[in-house]
Amino acid sequence: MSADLFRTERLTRRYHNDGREVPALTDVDLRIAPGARLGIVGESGSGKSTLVRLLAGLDRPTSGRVWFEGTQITALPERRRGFLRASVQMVFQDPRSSLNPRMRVGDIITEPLRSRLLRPQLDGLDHRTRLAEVLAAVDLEPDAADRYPHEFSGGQRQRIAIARALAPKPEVLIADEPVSALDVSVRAQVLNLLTDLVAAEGLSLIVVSHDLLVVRHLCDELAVMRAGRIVESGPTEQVYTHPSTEYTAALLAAIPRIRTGPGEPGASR
Amino acid sequence: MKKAQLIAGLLLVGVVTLAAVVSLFWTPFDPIQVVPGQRLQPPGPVHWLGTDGFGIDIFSRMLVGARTTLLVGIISVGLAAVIGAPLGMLAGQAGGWIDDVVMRISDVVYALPALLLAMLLASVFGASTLTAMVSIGVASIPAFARVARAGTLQVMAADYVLAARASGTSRWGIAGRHVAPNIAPVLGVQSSVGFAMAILAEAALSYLGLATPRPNPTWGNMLRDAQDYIFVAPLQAVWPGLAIALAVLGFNLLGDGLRDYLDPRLREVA
Amino acid sequence: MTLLEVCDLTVTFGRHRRPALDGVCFSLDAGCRLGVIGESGSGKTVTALAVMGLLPEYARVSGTVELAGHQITQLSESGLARLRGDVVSMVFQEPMTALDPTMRVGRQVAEVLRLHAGAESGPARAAVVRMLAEVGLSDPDRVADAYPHQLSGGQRQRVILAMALINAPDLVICDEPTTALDVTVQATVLAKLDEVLEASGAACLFISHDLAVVSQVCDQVVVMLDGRIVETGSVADLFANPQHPYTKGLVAAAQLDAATPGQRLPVVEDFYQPDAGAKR
Amino acid sequence: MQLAGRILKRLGVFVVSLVGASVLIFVITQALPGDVAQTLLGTQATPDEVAQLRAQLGLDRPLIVQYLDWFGHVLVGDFGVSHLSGDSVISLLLPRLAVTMWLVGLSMVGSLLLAVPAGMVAALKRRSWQGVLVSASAQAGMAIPVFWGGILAVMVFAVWLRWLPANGYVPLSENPASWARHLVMPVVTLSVVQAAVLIRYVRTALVEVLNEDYYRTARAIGWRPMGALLRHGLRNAAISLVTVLGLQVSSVLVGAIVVESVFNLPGLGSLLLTAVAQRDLLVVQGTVMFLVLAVLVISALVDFSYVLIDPRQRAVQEGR
Repeated sequence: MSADLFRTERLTRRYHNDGREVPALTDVDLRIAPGARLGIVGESGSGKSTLVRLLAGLDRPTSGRVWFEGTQITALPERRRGFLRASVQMVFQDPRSSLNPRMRVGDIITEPLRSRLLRPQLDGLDHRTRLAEVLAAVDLEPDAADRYPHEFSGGQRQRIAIARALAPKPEVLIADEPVSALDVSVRAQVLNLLTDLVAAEGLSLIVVSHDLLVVRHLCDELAVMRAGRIVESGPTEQVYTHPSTEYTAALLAAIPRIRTGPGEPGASR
Repeated sequence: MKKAQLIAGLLLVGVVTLAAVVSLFWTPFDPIQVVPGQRLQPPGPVHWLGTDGFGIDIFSRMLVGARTTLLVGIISVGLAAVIGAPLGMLAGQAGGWIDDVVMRISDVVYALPALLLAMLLASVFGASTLTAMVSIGVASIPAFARVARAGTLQVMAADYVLAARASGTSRWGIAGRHVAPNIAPVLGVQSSVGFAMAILAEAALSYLGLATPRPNPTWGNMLRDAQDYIFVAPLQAVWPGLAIALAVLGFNLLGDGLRDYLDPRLREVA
Repeated sequence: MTLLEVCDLTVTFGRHRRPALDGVCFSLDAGCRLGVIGESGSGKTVTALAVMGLLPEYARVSGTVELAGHQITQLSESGLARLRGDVVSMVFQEPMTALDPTMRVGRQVAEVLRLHAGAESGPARAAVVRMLAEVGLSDPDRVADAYPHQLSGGQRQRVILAMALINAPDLVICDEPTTALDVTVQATVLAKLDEVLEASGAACLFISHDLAVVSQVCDQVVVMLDGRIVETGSVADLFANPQHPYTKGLVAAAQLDAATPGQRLPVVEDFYQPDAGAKR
Repeated sequence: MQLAGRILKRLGVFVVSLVGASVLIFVITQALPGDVAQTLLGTQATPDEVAQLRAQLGLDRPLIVQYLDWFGHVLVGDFGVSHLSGDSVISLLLPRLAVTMWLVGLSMVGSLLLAVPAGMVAALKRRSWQGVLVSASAQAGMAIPVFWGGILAVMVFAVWLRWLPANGYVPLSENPASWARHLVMPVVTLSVVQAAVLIRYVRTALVEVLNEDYYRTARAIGWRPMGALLRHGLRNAAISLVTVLGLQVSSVLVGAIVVESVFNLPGLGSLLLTAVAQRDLLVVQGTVMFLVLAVLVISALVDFSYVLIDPRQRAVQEGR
């Protein structure tokens, strides 16, 4: 019906907490074009993670609808979501929690390939070949497959998580705070890896982050969220240099920058 | 230190198991036949631990008692694990009303301790090894269900389950690949600790005459008999109690040792 | 005048482990602010705990820590307790968990006064409310009567700041004080920290993985790597002109906004190769 | 408002548990294979006598009617009638209740008085010999069956030292000193064994507190370890301990029944054991129902004390 990759209509999600309703996402209308690199920025509680979980079909909205490549996925039962699962893959914030400590790295990465739901979409992808391919793609040694996650450093674990996401040859990669649990030096490596992969594999990319600079580096489009709503969106550089809302301007102003010149401590404020 | 616990636990459990196995083939004397001329012999070269008020060799009865102890433990813990663990996993993975129903049933059973269940069963059917096993087993179900549920909830909250779902892994795949392997260690620990509790419960029940009846020996009913002679032959009341305590200690130590040994994340830190 | 002098400080946890701190030396003058930069496992937090005398009892410590004339590593537990909260105080990373959830916030702040000055409850309350106002809490009376769970992260961090400052200590140690906060809240808390430190004249040991935050708060910086200090300097010099290859890499990798979006970011390995085999 | 909801929910759990437990008890005694009338009369009874008793007890009615009739009576405090003596269960219960209540109550208090300080030592000194000693003692105590503990106590204090009576009971109103002398051993035995179990929970809860940021904050403002633990640790540890105590109620009760048997105390335990021995099914059924009701009420009350300890349960929660 349209050429959109994702489209949402009045997407709303409320959680129940101790008998009280907590709105996490309210009336979000969003269009994402194929091949887009979209960054979603917001502070804690802005609803950014809720939004991408709804896009990935990992949660069901309270009301509103989501289309993926023209198919409405909101009402679809799990057994008919195979195409979505094969096409949309996620990378999470903390690789310590996103890798099962009791599975070998090889089994973790090939888990998507073993899913009965995905098999029809993957027409006979050979597990071992694909495992070798994706390990190479994220710069890990082939013998990593036989080891357990705790034998790897934080940056390497995030590479394993990225390899898992790549395994079923997805069209879309959704990364939820992919570098905020990592050290500064590792952060740059993982950002470089993501940039390279997105270009090499021709992926669409959706990045959720509290850090505007991370999103600016990875994405060409930007959506700023606050309290469950999108308050501003547009091309990254435009939003970054000429924010149209006060909130975005405040967000930008609050980013700490390295003070290299002389001056009193705190003078930059 | 932790490894020492594991080894000590294995040793104690091994000794009890050995005693039970040996008793199947050999005991120094007949553990049941009353010998009127041999009443209340002190420990010595013939009767290592002496004889009881019926003239029966106490060591022989201790060996056979180990068998009953293990049998009741295995059956009741097995029953509790086979029913409780899947229920707990179901509750944890399904959530919602299924969780509520399972946990309420578990609360109900929890309110009825093994002793009271055993009293009810014993007054209907008469006390036997079977009523003891059933009541201990049923009363232990909630513990397994709770442990399995808590573990399942923890696993289900982890991002790797979300990642698995995002990869199209089915409920069964998540249960089999993610939940089961991750809660297996806690269930192993619970089995060991539950075994210790079962031994204590069996001992209490047979002490009160609510489990295996005379003349078949159990450590609990031996203590009941020994109490009648406490002013004459106090040592009689020491051996079976010591056996119970060491068996319970063994299974508790084994459980604690397992807890640390089975967790790869803890091993990494150590 | 030197307030804090750390000399050849080495700390080891467990017999067979690499030292968490290995021959660390630095000094801090009264009223000055020293930033400690490093990545996870570099020994920043262990340094802070060593200065507080709060290292776990199984830690093996050698070297000296002299704070306002006291030998911290030699002091008894009660001697240390007298200094903590009075001469030296600390602001922690996690405002959500650093306050006792079962006690009203005002009483927790008052406790700091009472532990050291033996203040009466009436004047203590007034001092607490004044301090809460000073750290920028707009409704100090209400906040004093609130439980921690009734406050936001930023409010809690201000309460902790109030606890750290109410006895006018000589040294405030801040361990990643804003890492858990949103950027906009971080900016206001940092500004307030700057202001109250300025007003009280206290020195500050500021520990952070965030180079930008450190550069804004501190005058001097030390860079830590694997339990050692690799470079020391003034904020202006060190960030503009890093000398040690690791520092160069760190400064380059940290400046996301300096890179062109989509282009390759500089990584630490471009400048500095850690020993083979070490986990990075 | 939120608090009211919480209390209502807990009451709901209480009601559901009560109904569930009563069904379970009823099913075991009356619906399982085996005939109540046959059981009560024994194997010598003629089929006629059995049929007559069945009619008299109303056993020929549908099960659901029987259950509702029985549970309805339980709700108004009628726990049934002994078939053998004709006395109502409640009249058999009440005179013996005091003994069991003293035993349970004093042992609960005793075990807490032992376990809390011991648990504090075990937690604070967990890396030195004092803590290891406490933990090892607790481990050993947990392995000792309560009745064997009682027997050993009798051996030492009654047989060997002759300080205390080996068994029996004197009501408090008759002779307070003698009452106390008869209760010392049972109470101490039960307290020690229960404390061994509790120490582990106290230790675990306190070690958790020791790792909390607010404990570190307390140390950083100048509390010494013990002071910080007393001031900020106990209250927080109590939140998780309350749950444990609620669950411990039934285990103390079970322990009390066993201990009564060891020391020949005329409490509910001896009533139950006599009834079981005589196959007086209705007395067993009624007494067990009464005990389950008591356990459920006490656990619910213990649960409510959460609210007193944890301010987060009282006020409206923010965030999350």
